[in-house]
Amino acid sequence: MREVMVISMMKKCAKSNLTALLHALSVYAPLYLPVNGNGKDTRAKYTRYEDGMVYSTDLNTVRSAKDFFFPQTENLVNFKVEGKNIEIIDPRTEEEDFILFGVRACDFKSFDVLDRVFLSEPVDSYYASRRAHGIIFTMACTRPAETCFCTTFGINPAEPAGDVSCYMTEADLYLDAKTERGEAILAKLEDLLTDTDSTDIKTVEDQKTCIASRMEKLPLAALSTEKFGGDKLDTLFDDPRWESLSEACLACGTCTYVCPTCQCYDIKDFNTGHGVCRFRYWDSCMYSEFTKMSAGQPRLTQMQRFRQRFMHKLVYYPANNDGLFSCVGCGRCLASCPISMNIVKVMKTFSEEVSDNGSK
Amino acid sequence: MQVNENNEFRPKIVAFCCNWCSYAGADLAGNNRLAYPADIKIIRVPCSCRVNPMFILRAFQRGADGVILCGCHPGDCHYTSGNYYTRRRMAMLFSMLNYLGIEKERTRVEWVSAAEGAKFAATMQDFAEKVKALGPNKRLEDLRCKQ
Amino acid sequence: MAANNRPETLIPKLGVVTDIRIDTPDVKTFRVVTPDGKKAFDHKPGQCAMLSIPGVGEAMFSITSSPTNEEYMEFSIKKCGCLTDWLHAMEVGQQITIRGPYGNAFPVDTAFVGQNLLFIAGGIGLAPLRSVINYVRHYRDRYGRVDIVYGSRSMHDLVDYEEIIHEWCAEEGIQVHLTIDRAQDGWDGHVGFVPNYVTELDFHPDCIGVICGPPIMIKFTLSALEKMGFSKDQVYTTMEMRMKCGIGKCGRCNIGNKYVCKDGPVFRFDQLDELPEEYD
Amino acid sequence: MQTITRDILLEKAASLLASGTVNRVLGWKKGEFIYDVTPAVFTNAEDMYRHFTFDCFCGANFSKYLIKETQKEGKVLVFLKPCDSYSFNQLLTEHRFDREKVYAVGIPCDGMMDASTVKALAPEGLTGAERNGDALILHTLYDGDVTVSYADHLPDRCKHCKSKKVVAYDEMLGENGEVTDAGRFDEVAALEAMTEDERFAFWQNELSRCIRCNACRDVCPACTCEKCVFDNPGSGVENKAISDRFEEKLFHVIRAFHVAGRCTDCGECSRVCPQNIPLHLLNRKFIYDIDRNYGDYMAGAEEGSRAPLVNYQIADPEAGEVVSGAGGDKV
Repeated sequence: MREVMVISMMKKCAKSNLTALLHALSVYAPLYLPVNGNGKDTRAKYTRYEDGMVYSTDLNTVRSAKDFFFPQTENLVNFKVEGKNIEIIDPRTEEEDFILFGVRACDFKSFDVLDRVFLSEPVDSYYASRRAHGIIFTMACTRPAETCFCTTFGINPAEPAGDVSCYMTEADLYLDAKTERGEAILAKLEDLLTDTDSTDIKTVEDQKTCIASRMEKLPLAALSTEKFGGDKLDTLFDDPRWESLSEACLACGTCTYVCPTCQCYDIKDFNTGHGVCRFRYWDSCMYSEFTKMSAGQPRLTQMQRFRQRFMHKLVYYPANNDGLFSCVGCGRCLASCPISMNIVKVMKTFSEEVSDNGSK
Repeated sequence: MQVNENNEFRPKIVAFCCNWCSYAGADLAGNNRLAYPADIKIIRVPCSCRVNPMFILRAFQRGADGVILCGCHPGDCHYTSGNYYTRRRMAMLFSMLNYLGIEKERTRVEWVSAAEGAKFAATMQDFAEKVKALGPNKRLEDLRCKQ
Repeated sequence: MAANNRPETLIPKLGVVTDIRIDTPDVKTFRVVTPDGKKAFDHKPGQCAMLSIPGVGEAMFSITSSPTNEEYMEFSIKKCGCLTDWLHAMEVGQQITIRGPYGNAFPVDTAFVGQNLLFIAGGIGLAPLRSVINYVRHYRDRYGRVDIVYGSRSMHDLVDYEEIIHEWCAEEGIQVHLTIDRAQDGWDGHVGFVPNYVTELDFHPDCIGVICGPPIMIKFTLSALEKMGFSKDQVYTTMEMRMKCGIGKCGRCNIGNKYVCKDGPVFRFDQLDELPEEYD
Repeated sequence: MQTITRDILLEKAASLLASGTVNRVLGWKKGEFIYDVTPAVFTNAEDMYRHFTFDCFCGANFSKYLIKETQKEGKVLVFLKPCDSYSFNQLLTEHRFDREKVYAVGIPCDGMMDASTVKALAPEGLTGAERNGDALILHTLYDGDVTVSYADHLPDRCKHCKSKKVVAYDEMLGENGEVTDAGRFDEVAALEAMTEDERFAFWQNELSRCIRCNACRDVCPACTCEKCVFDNPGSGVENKAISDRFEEKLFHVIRAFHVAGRCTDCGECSRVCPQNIPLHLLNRKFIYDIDRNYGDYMAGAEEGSRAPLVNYQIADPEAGEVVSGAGGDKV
């Protein structure tokens, strides 16, 4: 979306100053960052920063960062109905800048995937407005998990991009502005930042090298997209293996809802008793009612619905978007599917030659 | 919730009344000119057993501050046993709501016969006062329904 | 107000229903204008619009009036669900909301120009074709011979019967072939299903075919045409899918790499062949 | 006690397939990692030798799959852990599948790990795990091998196991256990002892994480309605989205109520919740309340028993007088 600057002017902040830095950022604009939960679920989730909160170094949040640009529920328009007359009210208020801190490379790439949907003509102005006001601080992944496979989709977790790319080491946080807006915000934090020297640059470069070697050793490092892409419709659509892959699918929407790139939604009216609000909310192609209409139901089986989700990510989307896949390898669906069926298993299955008497 | 001229909180209360006993009891209260709070909205149901948990929750969601369910006395159900089921169901539901942190006094089951006009009025009076003392229901309302 | 000045396509405009015509026992045609009496927006033949009643729902309908009508838009709507029930219960003067136009259109200014045209419709399937037919009538000299085959369950289920009889049939260079499924008192026209009638009429494949109707009718009509020598790239249809946003984003009408609301609803049969076989 | 291993189950399945007793086997298929096993239907022994797995990560309850499986031709073999057998009985009570089309093999269980529990022990890079008695050895990417106590780190449903007794089977492998009831209401009682405000804060924090993915409903062996009210556009509650403050609570309260008296406390809802919401605490509350007020009842313990919420006694306590354990309430 924004021009990427070529020259980098990396800054550094001692980790002992991290709290002060977060505070300063939160003064500049509302700040959202991963914070560990305090209930039964202690995993990280994006939380609006308040003083006293601690940045979570968890690899990734349970829910993806797409929430900030494409929230789960959103009021589109309100109506007042009186007799035969209708009044149409746009409920939106002026959007303000906000900061997203600690976005991983995979999630950042997911914004690009979403942009191609929501910012293509006709532009979705709800999304566009939030996108224009979001300032993104990304964070390099020093300890990628076994479920990570972002490199399969050409994402480099050591170069997470955004407005400012961050690198955390034992002692310091390095901030590398990647856009003019990133530069501007770092300039406002001058008091807390120091310039970097060649030793610092080496430290960061070493971290990048370390990340690269760690990525290579991950169990899913060899996962390939070779068998997929916009031109693979004929080879994949009628493959009998969809049946066995989808046989245990519960038809819940977990994979869709934790996915940073799933963007299907539904629109519904809610009668509040004093008006009608028309809202949109995440929907899932895994649900049986997704395509149901008064004239009939085109996708009758869970196999068809299951196939739609993966075909969309691996074939249909790339066909429309210069080969870009609609998956960023964040691994959330691997960790959360109730029956542990996921895109990796689908990709691996189709990457195997047909074996096992042709059906398994 | 509503507020009157004096800025005083007036609870909105939904009363599900069985057609055969409690609704007739409410009728009798009216005929006898027994006063009970005007904020009580009666919904007539064929049997107290008709009320499923969704009704109760929807009432709260749409802004009720208290929900009371009235039926025939145990043993007097027009359909023999409907209110016995009601008794178990509502006991369980209300206990669950309390478990979620909803004040016990916001929910009640009361048996009111067709002859008990006075009991109906007194029950409603008492219930309304208890709910009023608790203040508006904020824990179960749907924010979209706020005026 | 909107945070920016860009018009938001998901926010509809107001429309007023100024006329309701009862076409058949379950089809009514609604005339819609803006509150100040104008046409809500311009459209091309084959395009659709989202109509809604706040609190009931929103759905996609094809615009049945021709773009050459500059005063109002018409929608022929069959009663078959929650929203359409509500629309059928409306009275004149009711406000509704409208947004659009959505989708592509029939290539009336490109591929159709100078060609003979064969329109084949079944039941409410006439609705999207009526817009094209009237457009073609308006610019009559741009096109060659026009044949219209239209069939329905009974004579009472023929949509736009008055217009067909009094205007289309009366126009030179237009051949109208009507049929109904079963014989009926008062009907002296053809009796039989549309695909069979098309076979009987035995059209020469020197024209462009446009089919719209129930899936089963489309299927058999297409194979009837193919037997007569039509190739798939000279036959068009218009598709129906569940749609919510109308702008190719909500994912509902996605089939293959196409979105019916944006890339359709008008497809040539050879284009449909390139899509996964999910829908008949 | 005989330890049930993959080989024992494989051998059993192979012989039943070979003898023609069954033509399919409902089993666990190994995944990419140690914890991501998927329920699968096997039709031949060869496939099973390649893909079938059985270890301490095979927690999925198969009973609900029987509804779909018994609609097919032939008999299916299913392995039932104690938990699963209660659901099995409950589904039979509700006439959800044909018993004749199932060959049930009971297997003892001493608690199953699940993905989110084991991942929490090694959040960054868990490449493998082995169990050796009570020692669970986790192989991690960055911290080497980590050894923890298996029993201490089991998910809640297994830590507070209701029963180790398989209550329905055609054949039992290994030794059957006994009903245990290891303090499974302790946590409910702890919540009950809080004040209303504290309880509200607790549930607000937990339930507000809900993303309405419906996984809890879709996995639940008691949720077998042909069409769920939450999928019915005419119900007024068809809403796959969270919306403001109450919608997700309404969903969970109604769902828990709908399965009250029929819930076998298998804990699948909490296992599958992507947001780690302790949903079993809602179900256990109902079970606890039913036990205290209407007499002990365990859904699925025996086939054909009448669920307490479709039953009554004349002497039942009034709604205002039930024992609900609300000790911490305002006086």
